[in-house]
Amino acid sequence: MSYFRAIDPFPLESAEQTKLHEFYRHLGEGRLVTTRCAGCGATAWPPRGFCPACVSDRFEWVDLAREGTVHAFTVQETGLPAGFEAPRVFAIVKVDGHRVFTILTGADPGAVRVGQRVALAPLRVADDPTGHPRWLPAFRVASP
Amino acid sequence: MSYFRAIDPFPLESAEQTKLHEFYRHLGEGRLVTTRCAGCGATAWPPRGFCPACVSDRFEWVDLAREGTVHAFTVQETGLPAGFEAPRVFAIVKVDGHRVFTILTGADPGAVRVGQRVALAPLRVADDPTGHPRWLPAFRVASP
Amino acid sequence: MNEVALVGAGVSKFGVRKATYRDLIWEAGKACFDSTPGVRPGDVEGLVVGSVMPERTAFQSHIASLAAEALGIRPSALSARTEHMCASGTVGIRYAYAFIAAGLADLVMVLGVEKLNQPSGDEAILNMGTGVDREWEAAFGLTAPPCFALAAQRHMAAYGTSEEQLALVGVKNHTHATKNPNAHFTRGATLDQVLCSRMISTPLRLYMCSPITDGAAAVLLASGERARALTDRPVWIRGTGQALDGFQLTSLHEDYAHWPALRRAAGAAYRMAGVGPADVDLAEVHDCFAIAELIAYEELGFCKKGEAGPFVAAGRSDYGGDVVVNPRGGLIGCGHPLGATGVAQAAEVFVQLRGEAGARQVPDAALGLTHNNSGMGEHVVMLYGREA
Amino acid sequence: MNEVALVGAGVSKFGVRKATYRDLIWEAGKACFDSTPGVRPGDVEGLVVGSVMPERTAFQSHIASLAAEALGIRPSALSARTEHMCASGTVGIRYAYAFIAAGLADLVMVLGVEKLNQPSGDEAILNMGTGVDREWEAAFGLTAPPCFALAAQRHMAAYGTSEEQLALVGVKNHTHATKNPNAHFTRGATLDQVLCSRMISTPLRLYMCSPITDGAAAVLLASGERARALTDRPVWIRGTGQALDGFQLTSLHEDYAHWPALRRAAGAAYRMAGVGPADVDLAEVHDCFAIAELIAYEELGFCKKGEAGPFVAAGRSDYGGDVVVNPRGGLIGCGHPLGATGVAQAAEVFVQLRGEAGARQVPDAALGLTHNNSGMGEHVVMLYGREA
Ligand SMILES: [Zn+2]
Ligand SMILES: [Zn+2]
Repeated sequence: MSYFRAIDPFPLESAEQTKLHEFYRHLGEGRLVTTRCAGCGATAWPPRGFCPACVSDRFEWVDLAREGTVHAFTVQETGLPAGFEAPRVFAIVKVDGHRVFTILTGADPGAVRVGQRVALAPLRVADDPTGHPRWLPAFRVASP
Repeated sequence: MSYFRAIDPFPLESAEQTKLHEFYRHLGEGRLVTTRCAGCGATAWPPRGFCPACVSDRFEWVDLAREGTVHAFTVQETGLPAGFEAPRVFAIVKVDGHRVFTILTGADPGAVRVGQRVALAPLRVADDPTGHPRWLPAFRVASP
Repeated sequence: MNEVALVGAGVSKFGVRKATYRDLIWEAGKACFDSTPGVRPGDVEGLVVGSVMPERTAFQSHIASLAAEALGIRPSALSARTEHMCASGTVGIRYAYAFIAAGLADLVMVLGVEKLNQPSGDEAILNMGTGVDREWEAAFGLTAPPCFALAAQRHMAAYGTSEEQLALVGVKNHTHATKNPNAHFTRGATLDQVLCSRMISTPLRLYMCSPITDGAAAVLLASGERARALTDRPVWIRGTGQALDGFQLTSLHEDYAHWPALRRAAGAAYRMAGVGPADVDLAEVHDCFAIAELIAYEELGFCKKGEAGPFVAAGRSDYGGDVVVNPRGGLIGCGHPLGATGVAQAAEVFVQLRGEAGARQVPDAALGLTHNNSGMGEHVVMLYGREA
Repeated sequence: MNEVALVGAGVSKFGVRKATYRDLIWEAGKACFDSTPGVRPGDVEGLVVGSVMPERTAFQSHIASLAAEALGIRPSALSARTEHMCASGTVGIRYAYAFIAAGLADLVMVLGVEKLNQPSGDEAILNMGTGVDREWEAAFGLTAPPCFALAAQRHMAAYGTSEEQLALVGVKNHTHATKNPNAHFTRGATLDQVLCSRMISTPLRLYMCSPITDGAAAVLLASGERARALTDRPVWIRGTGQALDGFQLTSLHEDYAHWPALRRAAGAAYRMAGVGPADVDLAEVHDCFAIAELIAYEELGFCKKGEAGPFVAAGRSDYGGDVVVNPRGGLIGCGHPLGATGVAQAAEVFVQLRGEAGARQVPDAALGLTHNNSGMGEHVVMLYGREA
C-alpha cells in the first residue's frame, strides 16, 4: 500500500475554510482590502478578526490603494522550495502606511530599487482541493 | 502550482536509513531477531540501539521463536486510516517472554482467542521511495 | 514557591469548524479576555500554546508565535508551544505554572488549539497515527481506538464490566454536553443509541469514543498577588502530577486495565494539595474512550479497582453522586481537539469553581481535578481549588 | 527560587545522517549519560524534548514519549515536547529550568533532536516554510534566507557593512568547526570560498548560511543540592530572557537591521545574572545566517549599533578578542538541526566552562551566553556561569 496526498503550500481561502474569505474574493476582483475594527476604527494589515487594542471581533472591509512603494527587497536565486521558481523577488511594499509582504512579478531582479513604485497584481495559484480558485496579493513594477 | 508527495506510513528500513536495518533484513528472510546488549546481556523487544540498564550502545542480533501466543487483541471494524483495510485484528503476542505488538493476518476475526498460538508471517508492504523492499513483523493463526 | 491561580478562561465553539487555526485562536482568545476585563493583550507577559499537528493539517509550525501575533500579545518573559499528544494543553499549563511559581513571570496565557478536520477527513484519521510509535505500531495502521479497546477487553474479562456500563459513560457525557453550547455534540444520546452505534474496535462503539474535533481554549494564569488584584475569585492551582510508564503498548503494565502511571500522577497531585479523592467535587477526566473514564475512576481513587462499572451505573459520577465527572460533556460529548482539550478542562473547572457554570453548575464546587492521558501509560493530573 | 545547574551534556554527530530520530536520540542520550557517571536513565525525573517537525519528516508526533522510551527514562515529574522553531531546544531548557527553580523536580534531561534530511531534499526545504506564516508569507515560497537577507541589505545600506565582513563570519565559524569532530562541516573555508560560493538570497551566499542538518543533543539539569552531589564542577544557570516583537515580517521594526526583542531578552538575562556584555567569555549566538551573528554582536552589547562589521574584521569575536563567538562552529559550521541547536549550544558552554573543550577551549572561560532567534523578532538568551 502506498498512496499520495497533496502538500498544499497555499492558504485555504473559501468561506468554508476561513473567516477572512472576503479578502480573497475581493482580491480575485482586483481589489486590495483589509479589516477596520468596528470597535475602535483601527485599520490592520494583514486583515484580522480580532483587535488587540479594543478586544472586538467585529470588523468591516475597507479598500487600500492598489499602488505602493518598495520598502525593502531581496532576490532569492537558489534554495527555493520545490515548486517555486528562481529568481524570486521578495519585497516589503508600503501601501497606505501599511507594510505588505509580497513578491514582485514581471520585474528585472537587477533593476528593483527601494522606493520604486509597484502596483497590485493578484496572482492566481492552484485551486484548492474543492476546486475553489485562489489568489495571492502579489505586486508588479508599476508602469511609468 | 500544485504537486504531490507520498505520505508514507511505513518505517524506513534500509542501512541508509536506520541503525536497526539488520532486523528488517532478517525479517525479509523469515527470521524474527532482536538485540542483545553487549554490555549486560539483556535481550530487548523491540530491538534497541541503547541499553538503559548499562548505558551501552553495542549489541548483537539474536533469534526469537517464530511462534507465540495471543496475550490480548481487538478487532477494528471502522475508522481505520486510509489505506488500511477493515476488519483488522490488532494483537499483543507473547514470544519468548516478550510482548510483541502486531496484526494477525488470515484470521477469522470472530475466532481469535487469548492464548491461541500464532506464527510469524512477515508482511511485505510498499517499497520505500528508493525501491528498497520493506517488511513488517505480522503473525498469522498457527496451523494446528 | 509562589502561589499561582487562574484568573480568566474562554473556549471557542467545538466541532467541525469552517475556520483556520488563527480563527480558532481569535475566538478562544477573545472569550478569555472577555472573562477578565482587567487584562488586555498588552498586559500578558507570556504565551504558551498547546498544539499537536498544525505541521500536518495546516503545513504550519511555530504556532505559538502565530498565536501571539494573532492576539496582539508581545511576550516579554515566556513564549513556547508544547506538545504531548492528547495532554499537550495541560503540559502547557504546567510550563506557565512553573514559570510563575518560580517567580519568573506574573501573568501568562495558555492557549490550546487544533484544527484536525483538514485537509480531508481520512487524512485526519491517518494523522492520528502520529501519536503512537511509527516504526513499531503506526506502521500497522494503529491509532488510539484499538489501544484502549485492549484495556476494555481486559476490564470486562477481569471485572465483569459490561458493554452497558461502558455505554453509560457515553450516555452521561453526551447528556452533559446538551447543557454546553460550545460542545461538538449537543443532542444527547440514549442507552439504545450508544449500544446500537457502529462498532469501532471491539468492544468500543462510536458513541463510546471521542470524535475528531476542531477547537481552541485559553486560560490566564497569574501569580498570587496579581491574581488577587485582578479578581476576588481566583481559582488556585493546588497540586499537579505527571508520570509515564512507557510509550509503546508492549512497555506498559501487562494487564492493560491497570494504569499505574495514573495512580502515581494522581498521588503526587493529591499529596501536593494535601487532599484526597473524596475531597474532589468535579473531575474533568480524559474520556477519549469510555473505558478510559472507567479506569480513571479507579486509579484516581473515586472507587476501588474493578468497581468502576457499578460506580457509573449507580450514578455516583453524575450530579447527586460522589463526584461529577465531565460536567461539560467530556471528550466524548464536547469533542477532542487535542491541544485544546486540557485547556478546555481547566476553563471548565474555572467557571465551575466560580459558580458561573449556569445550567451545568456543580453545586458548591470547591475542588476540581483535571486528568489527561496521551496513551494508557502517560498521565497528568491537576488540582484546582476555590481556596488557596 | 532554587539554584539550577547543568551537570551533564552530550551531542550526536551532526550532518546528513543515515539515522532515524530514535538513532539520534540514542546517540546524544548516551553521550550525555557518559558525561555523568553518577546518573543512570532510571534516576532522571523528567524529560523535555525540543523538536520542530517530526510530524513532517518522520510522520511522528509525541516525540517526548518516544525519546523517554528510547532512553529508558520513566518521567515521574515532567514530560513535554517544546517547539519554537529554531529556538525549540532552549525553550525546552527553560521549561526544565523553571520546574527545578520552582522546586517541582531535581533532575531533568533536556534533549533536542531533528532529522531534517528526510524524506527528500527538496521536501526538506519546503518544510522549512512551516516556520513562517503560511497564509501571508509561506504561500509565496518564503523560507528563512530572504527574511535575513532583508536585514543584511539594510545593515549594508545603513552602516556600510561589506560583503567581505559578512563573509568573515562564515570563515570564522567554518574554521572553528574544524576543531569540532561532531560538526556538519569540518574542512574550514577561506574568504575566497565564502565570497565565491553561490548566491542564495542577495546578499547572502551559501557559506554565509547554515545548512540543513540532522542531529541531536542532550543536557542534564539539576537542583543546586543535587548538582553539588553529582559533580564538583556544575555549570550554573545565571540568567535567562525571552522577548518577541512579532511573528510576521511586517510586524517587526521597520528597520530590519534593528532587533529590539534581542536587546530586551539580553537585558533581562544580564539583569538577572548581575553581569554585562563585557563579562561574557564565550557566546553561542544564533548564526543561522552571517548577518544574524553581526546584529547579535550589537544587540547583545558586544559592540555599538552598526559596528559589527569592523568588530568581526578586527578579530574581536574570535580567540584572543573581546569574546569568542561560536567556538564549536556555530550553526554555519556545525549545522542547524532545529530542535537540537539550543541544546547543543548549552552542551558547548558546559564543556567550555568546565575546561573540557580540548582544541577549541576558550582560555579561562567563566561566563557563557547562548542566543537563539526563531525569526528576526523572536529571541531567547541564556547565561551560564562557572560560579553560582
Ligand atoms: Zn479595535
Ligand atoms: Zn546493557
